[in-house]
Amino acid sequence: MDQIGPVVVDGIIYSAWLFIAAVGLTLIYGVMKIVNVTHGSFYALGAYAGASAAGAWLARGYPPMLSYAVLLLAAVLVTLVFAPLIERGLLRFMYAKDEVVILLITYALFLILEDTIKLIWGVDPYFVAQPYALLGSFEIGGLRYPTYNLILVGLALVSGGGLAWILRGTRVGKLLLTVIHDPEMSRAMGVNVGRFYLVTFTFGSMLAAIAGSFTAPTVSVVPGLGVDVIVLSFAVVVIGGLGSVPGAALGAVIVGLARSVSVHYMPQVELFVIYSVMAVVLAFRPRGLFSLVEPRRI
Amino acid sequence: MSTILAARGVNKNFGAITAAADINAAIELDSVVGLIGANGAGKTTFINMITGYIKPDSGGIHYEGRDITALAPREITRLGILRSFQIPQLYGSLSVHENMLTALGIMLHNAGRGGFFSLSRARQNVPGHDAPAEEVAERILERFGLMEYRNRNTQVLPGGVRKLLDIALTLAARPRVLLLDEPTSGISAEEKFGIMEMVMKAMKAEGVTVIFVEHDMEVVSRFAGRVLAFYDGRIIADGRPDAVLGDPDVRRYVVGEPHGQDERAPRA
Amino acid sequence: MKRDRMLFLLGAALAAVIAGGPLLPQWALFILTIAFAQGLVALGLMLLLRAGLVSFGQALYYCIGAYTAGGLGRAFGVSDVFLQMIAGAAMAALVAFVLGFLLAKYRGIFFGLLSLALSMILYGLIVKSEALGSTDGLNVARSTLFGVRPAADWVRYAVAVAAAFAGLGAATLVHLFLKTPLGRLAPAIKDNEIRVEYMGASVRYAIHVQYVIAATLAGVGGALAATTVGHIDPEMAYWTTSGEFIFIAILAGTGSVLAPFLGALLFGAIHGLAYDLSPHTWQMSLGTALLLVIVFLPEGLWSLFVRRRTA
Amino acid sequence: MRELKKLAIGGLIALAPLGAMAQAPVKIGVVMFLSGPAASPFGVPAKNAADFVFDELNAGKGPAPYGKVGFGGSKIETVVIDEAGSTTTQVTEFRNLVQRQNVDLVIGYISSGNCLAIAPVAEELKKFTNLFDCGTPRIFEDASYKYVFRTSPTATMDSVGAALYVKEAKRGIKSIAGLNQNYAWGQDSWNDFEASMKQLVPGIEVKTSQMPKLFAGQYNAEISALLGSGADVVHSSFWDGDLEALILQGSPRGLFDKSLGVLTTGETAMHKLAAQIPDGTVLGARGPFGPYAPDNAYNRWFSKGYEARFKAPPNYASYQMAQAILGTKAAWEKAMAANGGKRPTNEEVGAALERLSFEGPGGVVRMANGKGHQAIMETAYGTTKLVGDKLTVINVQRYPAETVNPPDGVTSTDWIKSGFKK
Repeated sequence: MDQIGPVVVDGIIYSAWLFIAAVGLTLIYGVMKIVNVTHGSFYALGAYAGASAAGAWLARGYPPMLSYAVLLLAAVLVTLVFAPLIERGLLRFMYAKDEVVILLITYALFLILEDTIKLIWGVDPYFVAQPYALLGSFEIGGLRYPTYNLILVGLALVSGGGLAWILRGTRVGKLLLTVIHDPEMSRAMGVNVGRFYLVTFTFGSMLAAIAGSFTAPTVSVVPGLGVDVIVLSFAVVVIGGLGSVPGAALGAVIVGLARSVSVHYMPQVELFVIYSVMAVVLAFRPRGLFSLVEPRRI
Repeated sequence: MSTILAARGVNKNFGAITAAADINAAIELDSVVGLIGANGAGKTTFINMITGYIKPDSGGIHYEGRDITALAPREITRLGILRSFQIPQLYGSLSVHENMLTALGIMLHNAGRGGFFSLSRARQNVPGHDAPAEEVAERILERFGLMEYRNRNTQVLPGGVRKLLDIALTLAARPRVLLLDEPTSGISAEEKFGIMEMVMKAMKAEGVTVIFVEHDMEVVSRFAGRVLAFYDGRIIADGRPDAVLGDPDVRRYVVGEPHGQDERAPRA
Repeated sequence: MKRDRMLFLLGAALAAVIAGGPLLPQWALFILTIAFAQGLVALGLMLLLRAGLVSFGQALYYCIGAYTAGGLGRAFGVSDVFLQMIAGAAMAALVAFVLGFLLAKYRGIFFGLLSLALSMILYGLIVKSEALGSTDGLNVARSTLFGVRPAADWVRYAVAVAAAFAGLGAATLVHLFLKTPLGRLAPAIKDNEIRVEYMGASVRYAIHVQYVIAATLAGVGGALAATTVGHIDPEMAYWTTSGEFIFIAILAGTGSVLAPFLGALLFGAIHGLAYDLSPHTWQMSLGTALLLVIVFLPEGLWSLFVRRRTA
Repeated sequence: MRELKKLAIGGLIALAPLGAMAQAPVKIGVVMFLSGPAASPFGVPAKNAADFVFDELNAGKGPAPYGKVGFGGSKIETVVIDEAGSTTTQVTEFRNLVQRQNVDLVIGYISSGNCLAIAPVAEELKKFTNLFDCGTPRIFEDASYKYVFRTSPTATMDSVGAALYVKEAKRGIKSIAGLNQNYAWGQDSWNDFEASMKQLVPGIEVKTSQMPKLFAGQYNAEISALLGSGADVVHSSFWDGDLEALILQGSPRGLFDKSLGVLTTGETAMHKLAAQIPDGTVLGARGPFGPYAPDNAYNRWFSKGYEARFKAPPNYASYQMAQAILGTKAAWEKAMAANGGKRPTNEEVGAALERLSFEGPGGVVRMANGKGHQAIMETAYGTTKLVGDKLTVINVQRYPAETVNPPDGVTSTDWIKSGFKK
């Protein structure tokens, strides 16, 4: 039977999910040069907040169609609680330190947040199945897909396009680029670098949280949810080129399609297809696909 | 006098910018050659191509009759062609003395011998020198008047001293040809001559052929035996300093230029 | 002379384990042995750290060492601790030599992430191969020393002593290596690669060599862990395992070849305490401890000792 | 070498006091996942079961013959350890339990990997250890132990039972497909199920075997592949998070309408996802637990008490824990009876549990396999039916222990390949 349709659709849906989950990571790295492990925690936080909030919303019998807004709102709010706390409270004192040391710090934070989540929500799973089925479904290649998946695709396009527009089209974006290029110089020129970092970190983490909250209706939200997202997003972002938004998009599409092809045609390799892609790409493009060329140093 | 280093029909373009257009130059043994030219005229590119950091699009670099165009920087270095940098390339976390010892250690390493730093055991002589690392280090630092900074961390040194150390390090390798990329840039006018004096004296004593990039025409006419004037990737004048500096084109395109930081030249 | 003091310290540590071991309870001997195994990996990471490189995939060689040791036992009935460690080291070195050609080109985060990808591929391969027990892993035959099978009650002690020989022996060799021109190159490379190249040395070669050494140490550590724990599984190649090793290395600092082992001990202690005191929130305790160390001991554990000496 | 020996003897003397048993109460190390994905479906329900049963026993409120206070009159204390972390961590923690905390017995371990790793250590330390939940048959097939027991049946039973049930439930079945997690549990479950189906339905076709990464969470592609394969039966040994994700993503796409779904551990999700699990799905509980538990005094005591205290019905992990505790208690008290009322040694308890047969909330448990160290039980499967907002099971089939477990000394794979020879 012809599988091409499903293969592509599955690939795209997965790519969309990957992109939303990963793009915040590349943004934060691009601006702050932080490999942020707490990204996974924010994904989990978003999932828990989304699941519990939307769950409560629906339980009260409020209009189910608005549950999507609730998902979004929950992700935004939970990030606004935790992200500034982490950035202002701890990270900003650490920027002087080595890239790897900061990575370890975020790893420590990740461990702490794992248990924080457990203390807030307990270990029992949360569900909000309704939003997933609510929008009905469409058919491709004789297979049924819940329309909800298109929301993920839409979110991916919006967040990707939005970022591109902010970075290229707006004054803030241009300022941001100068910060990226040379924080010291920008500081000297009176740019409030600290605020840029705060906003970037919050915004990047928010994207992870949104990815989490919009994944919540399709999964059961359980402890350890965020762990795999970390490495997965790293893979995507590195394939695309750390710090590059279009790179993250390309990386997500490559990984997504690679996975769906392997699932449909050779399930046995699914387990390491992603890391193989990553290794191969790095082997030929040491700094990822959309890497900024290394500056001459003499 | 015999030619030690020669560029033959060298071309190099960076996109639209012509960094080198049919460069032909033969450098004689024991000569002191000054490179002048406006910013981005191709002086640093010339040096980078000789030391293998950049490969020419066409043409070749020849050292003692041997084509070294394809060699990697370290291989060229091992042949005795050393260079200094516009922005000094030092070991930032180490002291002046340790910088020198590290440089000498690399000589031992290249020669496949061990034991520098662990002075108690490093009695054997550094290749090319007739003494162990510690002694050679003292000597070189002495010669460049760097002893007073011996144990200072290189990051906290004044610019002139950093420049000197950057040049002094090359002596560890017993260079036969030394390329100095703007040795006096960012150094006050009164210091300039002192530093150049010191460097040239040392190099003369070592019998080193020197090529240096310089913006200050007084410095050039004072120290260079021969001057190559670059403009837009080409050599527009080549000869004795007074002749070249008298050349109308040079007066127009080179000397007329204000000094200062070279915008298009790459940075460390 | 600093060198002499370090060699003396290493000797003293070995003597301490041999003499003090019998007085320790078995669980302590076990923790000590594991600390030596993890310390060996961290020692290798320290080498790379000195050159400014961080491998997020050192678990690759830890796992290779472990499975080599385990396989040796299953295939040829070899359960001798030293033979297993030698085999583990050899296999790790071989793989590292090949991969080194690729990895020596990389720096910074990219070196780290490529090594991570490689170790995750090995993880996938093992999980896939049911002959190797997949994620359930395999049991490793009980350790023997020079053909002697120690009685159950002192096998821990015997292995601990073997571990001490391996760990401190390796530390001594590394300590001496750091004195060689090649060893001395590491900080220079971290500081300024350009200058190193323009003094005529090959940075890539230097990194390749140190990468192989680091992998070899990890291989020994893995073999040691396999025979000590008595069980091997692909988890040993998972990125979280590499994370623990980096933690230990940072904890220890690059100040001394003895530091990684102390770092591993401290890590074990923190880990154990976290489990005992707060079984429900041990991750939080562990993370908090990690944070405190990074913030208050930026130079690593060893800085404590140095400070005390100078003060 | 002699030097070494001398020191070692010194070591023995130094260690001697540690060997001494702590005085009553009975100190039991209890190990299960308290963090990570396995905490909510297995760890916490098991922990709750332990809390409930131990409290009841300490109060002497256990149903006969478990009425005696604690273990043989001495109260029970517990040391709880999280099973999360590497096997190295687990072995370290086990040694701490035994040699630092000096527990008298250990009951625990959900992950098969940890069970395999712990068994030899328990043997080395001569510590009675009851592996209460893990499924892999390898533990007693690859080796034999003196101090290690498992009072729960192996995973083989689940796959064979599922195959037998499917054959009856779906007459004229032609093809099967699988969706299992890519790690030992998933691989073993699928291999046993596939092999059993091939025995029961000669010439059956395997359409596809999907093996996504553990906790991948996103299964659209796999579900498409399964839908596309059009197999009559879809087998999955997914548990908890993944299982629930599969149900949430699969049901809306009609995965279980097209094919007969077989969820071998579905019971852990049946209460949480009552609305999402479509009717007619084959549901397993890894034994006669939960909805398949017999209506006996022990089950009434346990399930009612548990639900009253934790506001949720016990799942199979809870049953397995309760069963492990009761079995150990039975052995402990039998050993006491044998040695004249003295506090039994680990050896005596072990000897007493070997080939013992006792009854618990799951019915009769017989330590018949693995030289008397591995339990066998009957098992049961049924199909789901939503009644009101409660998910129930109908057409329940029960399979006697001998039908779904290999005879002692025969490995599961050989037994299945032999066509389930008695």
